[in-house]
Amino acid sequence: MTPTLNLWLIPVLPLAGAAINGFFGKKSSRTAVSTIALFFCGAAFLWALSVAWRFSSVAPVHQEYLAHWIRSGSFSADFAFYLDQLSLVMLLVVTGVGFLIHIYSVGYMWDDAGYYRFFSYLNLFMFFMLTLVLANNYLLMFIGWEGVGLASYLLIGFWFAKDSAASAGKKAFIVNRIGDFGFLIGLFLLIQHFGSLNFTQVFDLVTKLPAGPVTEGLLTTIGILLMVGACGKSAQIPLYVWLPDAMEGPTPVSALIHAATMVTAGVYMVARSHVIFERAPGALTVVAIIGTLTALFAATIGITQTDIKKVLAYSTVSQLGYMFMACGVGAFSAGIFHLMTHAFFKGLLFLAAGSVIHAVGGEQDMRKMGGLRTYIPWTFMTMGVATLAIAGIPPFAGFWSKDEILWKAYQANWIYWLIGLVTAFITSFYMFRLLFMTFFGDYHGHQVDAHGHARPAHGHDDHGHGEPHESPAVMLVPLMILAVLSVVGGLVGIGNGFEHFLAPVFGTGEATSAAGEGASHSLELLLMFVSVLVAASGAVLAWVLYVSKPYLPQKIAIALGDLYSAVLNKYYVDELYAALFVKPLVDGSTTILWQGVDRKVIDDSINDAADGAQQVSDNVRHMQSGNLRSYAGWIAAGSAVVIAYMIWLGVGR
Amino acid sequence: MSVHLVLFLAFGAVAVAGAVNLLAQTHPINSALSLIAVMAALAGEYLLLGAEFVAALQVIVYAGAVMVLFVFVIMLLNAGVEEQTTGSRVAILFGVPGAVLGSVLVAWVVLRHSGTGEVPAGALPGPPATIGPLLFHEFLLPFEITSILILIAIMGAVVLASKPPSAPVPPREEN
Amino acid sequence: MPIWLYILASVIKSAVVLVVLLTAVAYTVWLERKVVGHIQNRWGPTRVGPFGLLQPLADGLKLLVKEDLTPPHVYKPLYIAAPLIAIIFALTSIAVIPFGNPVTIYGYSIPLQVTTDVNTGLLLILGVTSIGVYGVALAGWSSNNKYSLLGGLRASAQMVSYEISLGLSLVGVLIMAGSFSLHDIVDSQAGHFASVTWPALDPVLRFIPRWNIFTGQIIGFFCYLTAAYAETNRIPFDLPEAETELVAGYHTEYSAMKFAMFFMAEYANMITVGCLATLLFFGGWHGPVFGPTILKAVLPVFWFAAKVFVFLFIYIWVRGTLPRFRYDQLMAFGWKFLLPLALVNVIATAIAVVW
Amino acid sequence: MVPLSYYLVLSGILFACGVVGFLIKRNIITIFMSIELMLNGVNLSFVAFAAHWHALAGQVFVFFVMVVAAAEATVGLAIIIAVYRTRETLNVDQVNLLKL
Repeated sequence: MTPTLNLWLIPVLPLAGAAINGFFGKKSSRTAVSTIALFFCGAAFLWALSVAWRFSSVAPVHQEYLAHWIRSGSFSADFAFYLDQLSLVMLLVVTGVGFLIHIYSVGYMWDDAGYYRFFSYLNLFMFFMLTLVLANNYLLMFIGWEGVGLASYLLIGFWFAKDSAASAGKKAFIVNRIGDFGFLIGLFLLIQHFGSLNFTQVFDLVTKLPAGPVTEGLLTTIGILLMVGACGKSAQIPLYVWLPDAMEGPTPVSALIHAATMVTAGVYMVARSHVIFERAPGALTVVAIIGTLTALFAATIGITQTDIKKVLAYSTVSQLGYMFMACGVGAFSAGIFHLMTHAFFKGLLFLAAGSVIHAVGGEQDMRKMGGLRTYIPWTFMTMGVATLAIAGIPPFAGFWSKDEILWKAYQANWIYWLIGLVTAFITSFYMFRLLFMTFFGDYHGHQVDAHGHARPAHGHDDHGHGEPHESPAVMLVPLMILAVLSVVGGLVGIGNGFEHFLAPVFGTGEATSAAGEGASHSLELLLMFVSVLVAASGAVLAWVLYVSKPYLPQKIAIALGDLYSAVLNKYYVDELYAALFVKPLVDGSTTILWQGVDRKVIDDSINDAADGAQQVSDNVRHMQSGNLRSYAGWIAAGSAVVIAYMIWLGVGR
Repeated sequence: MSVHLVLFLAFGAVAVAGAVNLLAQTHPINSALSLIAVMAALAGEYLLLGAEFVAALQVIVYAGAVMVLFVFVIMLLNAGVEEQTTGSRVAILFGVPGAVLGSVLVAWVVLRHSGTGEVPAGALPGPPATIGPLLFHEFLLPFEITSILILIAIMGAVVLASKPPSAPVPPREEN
Repeated sequence: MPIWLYILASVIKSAVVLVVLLTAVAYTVWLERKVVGHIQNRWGPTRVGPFGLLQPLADGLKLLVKEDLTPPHVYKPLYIAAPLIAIIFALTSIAVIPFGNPVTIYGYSIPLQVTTDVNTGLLLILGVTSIGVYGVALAGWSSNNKYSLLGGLRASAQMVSYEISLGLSLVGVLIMAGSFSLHDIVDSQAGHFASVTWPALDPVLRFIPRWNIFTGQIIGFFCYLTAAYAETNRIPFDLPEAETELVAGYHTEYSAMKFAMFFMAEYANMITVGCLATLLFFGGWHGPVFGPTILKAVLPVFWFAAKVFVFLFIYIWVRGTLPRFRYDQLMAFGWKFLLPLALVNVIATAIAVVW
Repeated sequence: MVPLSYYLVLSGILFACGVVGFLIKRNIITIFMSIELMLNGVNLSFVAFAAHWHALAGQVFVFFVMVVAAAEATVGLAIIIAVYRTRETLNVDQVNLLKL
């Protein structure tokens, strides 16, 4: 590591911003708050850029040691940073998108009471996320992991006055705990078997492990446990339930944390520990299956949702499923690639949705929108770009990454490919549905909706209703930048450029497939064509249903009946969990822990102890009679006892 | 049965008798006098042990000064026969048996080693000439500290005892 | 010397000393009456015998045969014990006082004092005198009479107060002698001055003995004398028995032989004080010794007696001259003047000796 | 020759007498005297040990004990006088206000 890159600056800068805003923001003006937040976040971004610039001149893996942290026996975990192509990509994505969303938030949150709080939390999130990305050992990574969980909890529950927001925050936290539990056990296993959590050391040891069922079993266990953690953080089946509710948070939060960065931490983690997974085919398979199922499952739910942010949330879940599928089939670089592009266009989508909500005054129900493209053209255009990107229409970013994944999936197993294809179709369908319902047709802003799906306004009532209005420039500029990125972001993938860039990290994981590539190049082109076709057909179907014949969806819904309602209610998963886990837990803790243990055992024992003490002292009090001779008597008796004891001890001998 | 032992027993008998009499008497003045007897007997014991200086001090300081102070206070307060109040059952029920038991135990332990240490008469002649250097060199600091203690005691006595105009209690601890 | 001989000698010595002491006491009383009488321009006792020399016998007889009445309100045991205590301790203190160098009879050296020379004789005397307080105090208390009580209180307070000055005034002498033994103290005063610097002065100097009074203990002597007067409840410090204030102080209720005991105790104490003063400050039995052996043997005792007589005379002289202090004056004098003076003396002597 | 233990036993007896006196006496002055008695018992053992171990320091300790006893007697008696002035009694059983 010849030239030091001062990586530590990158996480610390946002932390400083968070501290300043958190401690002094309450008094200072909004301008000051936003200046500070933007300055530190932007500084981090610029530093990340400079790091990226100088990175080529550095050894492929750059480690930076900051300070001792834990040194117990042979085990050691330090505050040290680890930079390679993978973390560099994450670094740029996080800081870049984060910075843009910071800018956006300035406009979006301007009227909010907890302005300084919001930015302090946001910077805090940046700090933890960057720590997570840059950590050179699992423990430090776990710190970041938990930290982003904390930040996301704080931000989901940002409007904690609202029950739904508070409970959503709690839900996210608890569900993540389940995942973190698995993650922790995985880490313990690592410590037990490798005596270290340092990436390089662990991976060296893993590669050195002798092949065989024992090694495979161990690594599979570890991998699956890590996978559980990833599922929690990246909202995969069965732990995805918190993400849709997380939409209770402000929209920039949804964009930054629950679309672009945090939820991808799981993917990053899996990719980071690819060495382990590559030696554990079982774990990989699990990852692939979970990813695939999640993608399809969430996509189907996304069809029926009418809340604009929910739709985006489910699409996020399904896109994350794509990434996991990629990792599952060993195409880590493809997964990361999609992660990057997805960060662009999904962030853009959320921001645009936020702009829409902002425009229509806090309304989130798409059925009360429509025809907005004339009111808010810029939002419409950027959102259109994003939609095309996610739908996988070339040459937009989504196309390249998704196609890459599908191609790899096909090489691994054609079932993955098929499901991925179906998911792609559904994706493009519901995305265009969203687009059409929102921007086409005519505006239903003030009419009462038929289904009575009234959703509470999100703390933006002070905007007042009336004619939808375009968002301020400070919100639009990030939209445009992201739109540009969504357009060109995928081009780095042409000719496996991105894959080669990441090659030092993932090694020759794809070499085999690269070998077979030349042979089946025509096949790849064919699949590419099919997927584009599918995406287009999805778009067309959406057009038919929601623009040309708007009465059809009702009919279909009625025709489908139970299935439709099941999908509409997200397959009753929440209710299922409530019945399976939540209710028993609540009842058990109420009856056994609260009434039983706490009341009967703890409280009673303490009260009895107190009463006993009082009674005892009531009696003992009379010993203090104030009579000199009584005291002397006690002293004499006590001294006699002491003397007897000492003699018994044998002092006399 | 050497002369030394005889004298020891004689003085010891006087001392114990005085001590018991101190407890038996109900009038403080008699108790005081019996205590003086005890002190005189102890002075005799000290002489037997060869500690002449200590014996003389015992007579001068204790018998001649401290006890005079006691008698003075008894006379001043005109203390009469003590009334037999039963203020403390504890002292009688636990204290006295405890004290007796403790002393008996100690005596038992000590007597089990009887005959180990023989103390000859005048074993350690403690003339002032030998005490002096010890007192003013080895134990100079404690000596000075006790002087300060005495000074404080004087002031304390004066402050405590001289509120209303009455017979002054002469601070009385030099010697 | 065999033990029986030792005991015999002790018995004889005690008898002699006792007789002499009591006689001296009796005639000190006579002397006092005579001298005070002459000071007050009277004759004093003249009737009984020539110059009333038999007066003490008459007094003793009278006190012996008088009815010994015990008031009903007294606390009897102590009322009886008090005079005994007084007289016993008064006589005891004489025991350690040497009257001269040991004389050798049939090769046996016999010290001229009741006990052998204990090397803490002075301490013993101090202790005994301090015990002597009880006689007065208990007498005052036990006679259950407010005058007596006041007398007893005064006596105890006064005596304990002046005891301090007394002890401190002796320290100077002790420093110079370097011993508690009265013998050593006396021996340390043997000889006479001799100037090395000015031989011319020697004829004068050699007539000045090396008594402590001349070797710088003049202040100590003054302190000792004053404190001793207070210790013996003599004028000007006879507060405990101030006839004019409290009828007769602690011995108001006493009569006959008990009273006589107090009386004798007082005078015995006077004699003891005189002896001590002689021993400590005036060279004891040292003096010009000459003539045949027998004279050589007797003269020291004579010198000793003479010096003691001088002190007794001074006692009486003072009594005839000075008025009585007030009680507060007594205390103030004792604590604020005499004690500091004695301390200064001690320090000065110590510095001088170390020099 | 007298065994050291005899002296110790004697001092122990005196001390015990002091303790018992403290316990059974009502007159505060007498109680105070019992304390002095205890001190004397301790002094005796000091001197005996000094003679036994041929260490004069024991006698010096006795000296200090005496000094402390004198000081304590002074202050204590002054306190007794003050108490008597206020409470008009010397009976410790009636001087028991210092309690809950």
